[in-house]
Amino acid sequence: MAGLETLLAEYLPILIFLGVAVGLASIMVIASFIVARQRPDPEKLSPYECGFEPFGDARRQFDVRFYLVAILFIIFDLEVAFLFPWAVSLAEIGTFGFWSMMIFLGILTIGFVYEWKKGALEWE
Amino acid sequence: MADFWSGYLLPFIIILGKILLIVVPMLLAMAYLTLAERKVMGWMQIRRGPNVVGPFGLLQPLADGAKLFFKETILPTGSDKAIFVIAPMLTFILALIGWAVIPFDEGWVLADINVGVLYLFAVSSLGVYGIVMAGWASNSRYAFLGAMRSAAQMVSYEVSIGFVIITVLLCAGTLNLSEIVAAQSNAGVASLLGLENGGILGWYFIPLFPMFIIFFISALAETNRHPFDLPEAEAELVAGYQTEYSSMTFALFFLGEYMNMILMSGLTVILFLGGWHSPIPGETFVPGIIWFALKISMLLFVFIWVRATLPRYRYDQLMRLGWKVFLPISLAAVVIYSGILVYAGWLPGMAS
Amino acid sequence: MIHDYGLAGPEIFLAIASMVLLMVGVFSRSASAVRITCWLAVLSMIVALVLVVSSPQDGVTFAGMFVSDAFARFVKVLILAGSAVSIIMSMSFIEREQMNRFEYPVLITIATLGMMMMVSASDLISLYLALELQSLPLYVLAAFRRDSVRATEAGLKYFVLGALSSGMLLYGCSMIYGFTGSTGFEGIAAALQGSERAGLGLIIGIVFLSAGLAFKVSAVPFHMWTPDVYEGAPTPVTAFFAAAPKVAALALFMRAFLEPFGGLEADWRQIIWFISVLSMVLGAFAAIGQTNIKRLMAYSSIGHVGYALIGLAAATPEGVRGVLIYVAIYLVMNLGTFACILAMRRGEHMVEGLDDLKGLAKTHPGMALALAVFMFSLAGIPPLAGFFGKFYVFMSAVNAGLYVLAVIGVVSSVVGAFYYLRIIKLMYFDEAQEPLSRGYGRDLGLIMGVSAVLIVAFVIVPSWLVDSAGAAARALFG
Amino acid sequence: MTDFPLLSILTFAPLAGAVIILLLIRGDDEAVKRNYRWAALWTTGVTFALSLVVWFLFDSSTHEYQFVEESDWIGFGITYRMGLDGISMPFVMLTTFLMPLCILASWDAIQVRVKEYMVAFLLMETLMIGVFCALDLVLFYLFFEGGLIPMFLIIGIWGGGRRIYASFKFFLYTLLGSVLMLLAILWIYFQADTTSIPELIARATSPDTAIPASVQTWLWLAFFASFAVKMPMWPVHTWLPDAHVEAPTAGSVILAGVLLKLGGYGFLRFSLPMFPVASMEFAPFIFALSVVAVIYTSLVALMQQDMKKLIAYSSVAHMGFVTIGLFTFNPQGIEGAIFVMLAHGLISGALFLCVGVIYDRLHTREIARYGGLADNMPRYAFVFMLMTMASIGLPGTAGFVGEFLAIVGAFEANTWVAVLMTTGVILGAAYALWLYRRVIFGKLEKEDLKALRDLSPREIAIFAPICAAVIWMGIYPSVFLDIMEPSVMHLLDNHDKAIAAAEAMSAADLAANEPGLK
Amino acid sequence: MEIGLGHYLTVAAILFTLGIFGIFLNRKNVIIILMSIELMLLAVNINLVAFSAHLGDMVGQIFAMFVLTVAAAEAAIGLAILVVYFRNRGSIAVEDINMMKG
Repeated sequence: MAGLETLLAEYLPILIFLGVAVGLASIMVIASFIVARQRPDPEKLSPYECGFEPFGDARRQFDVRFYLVAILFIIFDLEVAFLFPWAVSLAEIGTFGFWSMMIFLGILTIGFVYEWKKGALEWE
Repeated sequence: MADFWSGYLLPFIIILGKILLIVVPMLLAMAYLTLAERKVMGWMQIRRGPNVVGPFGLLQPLADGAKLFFKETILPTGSDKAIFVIAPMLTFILALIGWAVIPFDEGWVLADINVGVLYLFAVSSLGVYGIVMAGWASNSRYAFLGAMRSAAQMVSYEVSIGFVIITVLLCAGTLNLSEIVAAQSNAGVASLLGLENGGILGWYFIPLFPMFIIFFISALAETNRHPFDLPEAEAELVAGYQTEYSSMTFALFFLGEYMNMILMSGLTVILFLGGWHSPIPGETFVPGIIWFALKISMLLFVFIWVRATLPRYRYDQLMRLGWKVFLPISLAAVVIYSGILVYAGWLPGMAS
Repeated sequence: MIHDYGLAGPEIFLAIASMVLLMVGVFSRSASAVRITCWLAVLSMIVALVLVVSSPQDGVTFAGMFVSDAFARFVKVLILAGSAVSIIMSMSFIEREQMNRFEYPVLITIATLGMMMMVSASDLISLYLALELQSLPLYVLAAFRRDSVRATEAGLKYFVLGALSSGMLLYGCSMIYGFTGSTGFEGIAAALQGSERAGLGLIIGIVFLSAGLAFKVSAVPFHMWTPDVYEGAPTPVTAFFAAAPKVAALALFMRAFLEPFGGLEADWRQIIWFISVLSMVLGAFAAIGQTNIKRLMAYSSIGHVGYALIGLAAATPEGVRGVLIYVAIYLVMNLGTFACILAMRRGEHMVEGLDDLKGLAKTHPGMALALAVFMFSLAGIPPLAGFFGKFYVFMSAVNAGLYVLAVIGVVSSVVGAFYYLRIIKLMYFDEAQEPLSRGYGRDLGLIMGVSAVLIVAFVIVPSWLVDSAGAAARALFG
Repeated sequence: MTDFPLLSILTFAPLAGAVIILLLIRGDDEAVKRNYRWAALWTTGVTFALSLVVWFLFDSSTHEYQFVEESDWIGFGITYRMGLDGISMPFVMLTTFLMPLCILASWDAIQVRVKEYMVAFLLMETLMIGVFCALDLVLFYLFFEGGLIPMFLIIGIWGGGRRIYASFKFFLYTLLGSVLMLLAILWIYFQADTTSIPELIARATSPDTAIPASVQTWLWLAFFASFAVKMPMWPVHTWLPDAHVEAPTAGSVILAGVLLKLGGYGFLRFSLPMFPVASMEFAPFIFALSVVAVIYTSLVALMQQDMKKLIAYSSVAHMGFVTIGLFTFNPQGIEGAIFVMLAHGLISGALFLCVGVIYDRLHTREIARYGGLADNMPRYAFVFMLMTMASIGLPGTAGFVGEFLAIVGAFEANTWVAVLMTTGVILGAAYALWLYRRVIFGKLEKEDLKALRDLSPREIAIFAPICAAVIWMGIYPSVFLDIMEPSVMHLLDNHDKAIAAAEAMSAADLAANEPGLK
Repeated sequence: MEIGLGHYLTVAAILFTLGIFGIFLNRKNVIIILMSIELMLLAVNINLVAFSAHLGDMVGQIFAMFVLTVAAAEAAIGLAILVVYFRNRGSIAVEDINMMKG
């Protein structure tokens, strides 16, 4: 597993950076929380409702199109994930690789056209 | 003991030092970006902008920061407290750690990993979590809807960004950001002219101009900036997912947003504008980092300029632009560019 | 590297056809778009069938991931025929029951494509991808009736358990890959060359692989989804589930065990033996108390999978031949039975209670006769075709020395006969309180009739099926 | 041996009739129903005529299979093979003889779903003839099991009050028995690579090809499971009274007349010649079961209130004679057993028809409801008497010959068995005469009985041939015995050879296993 | 401490077991089941990648890529079905999925 070890070593700075960032963010929040005066009261803590009394849980059903967008994003993002290695190694895989990916993209495009025609991309 | 010192502690301290070298200037830059924004917009709208605190208002950012710092942190009733606090921290952290792989000059990079592009792509995708978590945890209608919208918007443009990056990768043939920048010394027009150090002629924004435009516009949308700042549209959704935030938690969102702006600008510079390379062919006198900073500043200026001039998009227009315009165009571009590169034999590393 | 993609011609054709269908459906503005896509789907399956039959060419392509041999072709013919008939059967139903969306035939076509890939998969990767290509449309089909709680619940259950089984299968695949160093069936077989017993890691892999596959074929103890999904899903979808996917999954099961692990049968035979016995027994006993005919058919299918697995437990060419004959006959019986179930209507509504069949012999003599033929055949009574299915698997079991398995099999088939007889009893011995509505489409009538004739007439010329199944089976043992 | 597929035509003629009825005649009114009946009657009549042709062409001087047909079927050594010998020939005749009578007997009794009824009966006939003609194990099994389907429907649709229970019991009992036989058949197939019955029988006689004795035991038991249920032997006989009682009259006739014989035929065709060693070993076991059957079921028959049930139990008792006769391994016993089967086929069939006659008129089978029928139904009383006497085994009737031969055979094999059998005969006389007395004699007191009409011409047409046959068989049995003689002798011959071979084999085993003795 | 193949396999096995237990012991929410399934697939991917590195063979990593892709498609479909179900039933609690029994 030596290969894996050195590979991970490259990411060490990122890990430390992450630690620094987390520390920084926490310090900022906690310090402010300690330093600033905290005087909560129920009115202050109630959710903002343009002056109305808040009623019920705000996490209700939402438009299914948000969900559709999320799904579409997953699909296309994955496609992009496939494209990354393809793009950098296209020189080695040549026309065969090119056409393989074109078929893949073609299938995806058909799916995309389907979505488009079904109105999944329409808002309002 | 010596082993421990030279094997573990010393490298650790060195890395820590490097990180501070990045973080501190970055926070400063960010702070003055807010000031710059207000100033520039003031000039554009023929007013003065902040000019009271310190000379020319130079201390204004500090005053703003201090104000936010000493404000009360409000945790709304019915909210999911832990997530409510974690959300802005996440946004801030993600905006910060993206810098770990950005090359400021040749060799000036904290972690020169070979999949830098992928790393940045992943980090910017994660940004959605912060927003969704904030909207969810607030337990407020405005925050929730704002978060949904903003998340949808971000992911929509994320896809086009992905495709645009692919076209750059096709030209560069690597996922390492330093190598992408290095490749731009003699790519594109420069390589046609046979220049070894082609300056501006070697940058990718010339051959990939449409992609460059799409990338920049998508970057605006990705960072929820004008004219795509729908999620925060005051008239419609109060302040979007930030509605319930105050004090430092709000500040972290704020910091994150501006940091993201800088990060996206940096990425644009790296991918399209030749990173640390000088625009003048053959020029090597000015240090790369200066060029890099200049280019970023220029892009940030455009960010602000756009904010000052353009009207806001409607949400449906925004989504349509992302899915029905940018996505098909960038997808087609991937096909066309890769086809040209393959059949013309211009791929990097291709024996031609 | 030689790429002889012609070997995958039928699959490629079907893939293109499914995409064309999708486009036709989504761009079509005419009111009969659904009917048109349905018929186009049937047509493309027939073309694919012709392609399968007309290119009897053996070989491996896609870097060893795809194999075309007599076994694959035999099963593909069954799958394509089963899917095409399923679509024809469902057309009038989906128009009547608010399922009139052109995605229906498209999803079936894609699932069929997945099944064909499954049959030809000769690598763990292609196995997994094909399996998912088949499963994902099936999940959607189960929940195709969006406004029905039961259908969506069926879809949800099917999905959750199906995904679980995929996970287990994958875990098995990863272990097998790790301990043999290859994902290709040939590579695995080569790695295991000469070893009599498998190591622990490999055993774990095989166990998980078999668990995942057992899920897909709905064998006990991984059968829990079957009754609920069969009951909840719209009836034509259930008909489809019961036909082609089962055939494909069983074929995959056989190839995945016999090709790479042919030499280790001592290790996995126990597993199959166990699964088979449990399926037969549970299928026989659990069906007795059912009141819903779709649910009953689910338990029936569990039992039948148990019988089919006997042939796999034998791990001989005779065993595989037995399974192939079994699934071929089972396919016809099932399609016929579901054609009858689809014809059960009272007024405007579908009914699916067993009691609704009461007195059917008086009101619908033709349908009752056909259903009686299917039931006797499912029970395995000679001279109907169902008997021959059992005959050949039991033959292989006896030949392989699996006497206990064979005895348990025949005894549970007697128990199973009881509930098939119950249906005949309801139709013929009982009086109808409220008869079913008369009349069903000519398509359903035709399917019932043709299936019944096939089942009855099989005894006259069984050898063509037996011979081709035998040839197909030998392909697995190369 | 000709190329003309006479047996196939004979076998599938009723099926053709059934298909014609199913497809060509439609409708439900009276005229159409009459058409169904006539079509069925014609079909069975033609079949009977065909069987007569077969009988005349049959060469009774040889034990060889005749009219043999062979053609490819499933492959792998399983072929479509038909043929007749002296043992199966009489059974085919019995079947074709009884069928037209059954159709006639159902003429008025069946008013609902006439079409299905006739189709079921014709299907049944095909399957029964097929069983007797099949010379291939798989083919045999096919016909053997296939018979379950029409019989299940006949009992279930047109049966009496508890028909559903009876039909299920009948079906599942018999199925359970036969599936074990199926496994045995498969085992044989793999050992011998053929399922040809003549071939297998021939192999049993040679030590090289015979099935080892230890395996024979298992195979014999598997076949026994099937035949014993079908026969039925005590204690697995319980389905029979239910099935008989609930079946429509003609169904009972077929059950008692032909289906029960399948078990005996199976023993004769498979158990004895193919597993001779096991058969020898199990003979005492069979004797024990049969003796219990004879005595116990006779006693049970004495207790019955229901006429059909009484006759049903008597059938079980008679089948006890058959099994004893079969396992005596001497010509008298075996020929007697066959003769009992044939005679019982006619007699019990006729008795069920007798019950049917009065059941059709009064719709009850309770013995106590009747009495004194001799007064207003003299012709009926005569027929009933003849059949009762034949059932008891009165000399001059068919019943006597078979039972006598069987007892003689049993004496040769085991005196005690024969003695106990004789007890059974006495008990049989008791219940049969008692039944007759209570139904026919006595005073005609009940009002509704007085209104009963005597036999109609149709009913006379049914009974006349049976009466004639019963008397013919009783007076001149050699016609039938001659037919079966060569085949039975051949069977016994083979049996002796096989036993000798087995002894040689076990001796060789012994020698091989104990080399130290040398 | 050297981290070897066995450790990776152990981690994967633990995750996989957690996933299975998550599915069967969870009585609250279907979403948790979906997450458990993802956890199982994650375990598989760890296995595949660890084996791939151990064997020096790229196939395992390619397999992992495919698994990722299919997992996404699976999740998409699963969530879609869940959404449809929620609209009909108004609940995604596990104990409410009980229309059919037997």
